[in-house]
Amino acid sequence: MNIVRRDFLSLATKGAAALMAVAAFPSLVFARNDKAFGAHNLADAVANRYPGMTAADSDKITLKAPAIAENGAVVPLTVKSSLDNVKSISIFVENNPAPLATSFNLGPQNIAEVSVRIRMGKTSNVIAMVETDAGLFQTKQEVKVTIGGCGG
Amino acid sequence: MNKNIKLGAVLIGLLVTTVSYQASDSYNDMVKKDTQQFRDFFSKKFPYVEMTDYANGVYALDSASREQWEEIEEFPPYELNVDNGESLFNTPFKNGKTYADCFSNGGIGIAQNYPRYEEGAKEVMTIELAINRCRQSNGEKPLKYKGGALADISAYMHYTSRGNKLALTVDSKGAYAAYEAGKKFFYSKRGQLNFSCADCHMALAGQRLRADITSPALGHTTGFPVYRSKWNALGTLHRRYGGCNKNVRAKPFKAQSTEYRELQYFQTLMNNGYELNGPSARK
Amino acid sequence: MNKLKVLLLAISIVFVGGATQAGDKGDLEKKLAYAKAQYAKAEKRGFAWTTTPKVLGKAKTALAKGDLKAAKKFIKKALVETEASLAQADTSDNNWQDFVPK
Amino acid sequence: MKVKAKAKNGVVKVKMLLKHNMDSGQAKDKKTGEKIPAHYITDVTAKLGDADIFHAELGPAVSKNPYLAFQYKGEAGGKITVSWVDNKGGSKSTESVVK
Repeated sequence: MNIVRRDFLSLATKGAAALMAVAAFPSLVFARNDKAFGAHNLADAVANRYPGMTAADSDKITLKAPAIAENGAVVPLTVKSSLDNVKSISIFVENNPAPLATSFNLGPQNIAEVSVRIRMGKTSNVIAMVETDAGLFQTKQEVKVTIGGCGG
Repeated sequence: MNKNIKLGAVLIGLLVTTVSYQASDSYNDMVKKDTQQFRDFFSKKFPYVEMTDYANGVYALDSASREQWEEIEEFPPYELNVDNGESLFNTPFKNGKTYADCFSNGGIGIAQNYPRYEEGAKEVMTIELAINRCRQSNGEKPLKYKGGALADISAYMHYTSRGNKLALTVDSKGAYAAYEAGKKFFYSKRGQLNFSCADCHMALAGQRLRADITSPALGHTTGFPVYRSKWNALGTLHRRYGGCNKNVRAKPFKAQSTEYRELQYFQTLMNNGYELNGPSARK
Repeated sequence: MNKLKVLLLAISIVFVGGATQAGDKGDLEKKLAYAKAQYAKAEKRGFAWTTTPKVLGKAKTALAKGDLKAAKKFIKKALVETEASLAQADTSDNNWQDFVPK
Repeated sequence: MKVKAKAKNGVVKVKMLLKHNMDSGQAKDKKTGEKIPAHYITDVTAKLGDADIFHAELGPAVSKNPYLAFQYKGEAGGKITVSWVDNKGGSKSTESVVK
């Protein structure tokens, strides 16, 4: 698995090197943070994903998430931010077995707006964290997951 | 003499035609009357819901989940199924023929003509059954009816028929009997919970049964096949019927059984005039 | 004397108990077969419940184990269910039109 | 995999649907009762020509057939390459023209 990833990343890095020469964008492709994805509680997941950083609440982040998920298997989420120089956006689901759901690495060419559909085992806070060159910011929302319906 | 016989034959012929025309008109009139009552029920129950919106299933009534649904429909998971269905549809059988050879207009944009009553075989023909009949007549094995390749092919055929209006007719005694059987099924209580289709999807439509709001029966069939989050897959209407029956703890019928085909015939006739909008996403 | 009494009592209990058991078991087997037939009828009419085969299975297991009390309970439950599902079939045949909103 | 990229007012919106089961390692096989081993996409990257324009790291909590969307400053006409790799060495790549 690691070998494969290394191959993939080296390919990606070659691409990135070519790009640097052409467009001078920084590479976005870092090695996936396996430790953060493997963490089993929110604190560990955040500490591994953003070591040494503390997230401050920000109203410049919008997390669009349903109040009640239609189905925990497919919960659509959108995170937007009007903060400057966004480097990454991560989505944590507090009560999932592994809270870090996904992490997006962004560069100056990106608009800080990403969407993803995730799984949620049960009702939980969903936390969107936005990393900028000024620090780490967050907003959260509870998403209720109900089980045991006829499906409409 | 000869002339008289001929005249007589023509007269009888005319008479027979008139009688059978009257009959088929009255079947369609009876169905039309039912359809009107069916719609009146919903327009009285939910006066704020636009008639056309019933094609969107439960989302016509459940505004909270509608937003999530619209978000998923933005790039719905069934698009992968439609693509796969298209390539399956265009892959020739071993004998060199294709699905296109079995259907009118090469199978494109024709889903609104199903289900229909086949006078010869005296049965309701659904598009899924027609797909398998096509395979079998070309020496291929039939596909499973609840999902998989068959649902993908059906999804593609429905996708090419999006926006086409249902305009089914009930033209014979046999067709009307099939319609009546479907109607009877729809209104009959079943299972340990003693619910009929009508109980959940008319009387209790829009209300919460355990965790979920139930969908209105009007518009039920237009969006199928559906990609359900619960299934994590695309499935056919008859898979859904089976699930509904199980929910009320009634032993389900087989997909493409006579019972479910007749139920589909009745339900689809109630949606006459609606545009097909399948495949679609459901919870 | 006391010992004999106890012994006789014990024998009579075993004997009588055994006899009733044998009779009950045969009777219950018949009732179970009847319940199964009723279920088959409901199934044929398209009104079988998913719950009934489970109850019938439990009755069969209890009967095989010799737990007559439990078997009796499950057979009774299965019969109640099959009667109800057959009643649904009758209602459907005779009165379904009543459920159509006018 | 399907990728749709549309330019509007100097912003390109990219939406993608990746075909993958995303087995989380939590679910059990309904027939055998055994746990289905984790098998999921770990990385998704997008390039515009040779330039990196997006990288997502995914965990097994992302839904089956992952849907992702992102945006970048740009115009119509370029070619986007989206690639993914999973934890078992599977990978896929597709190209799409920005419309």
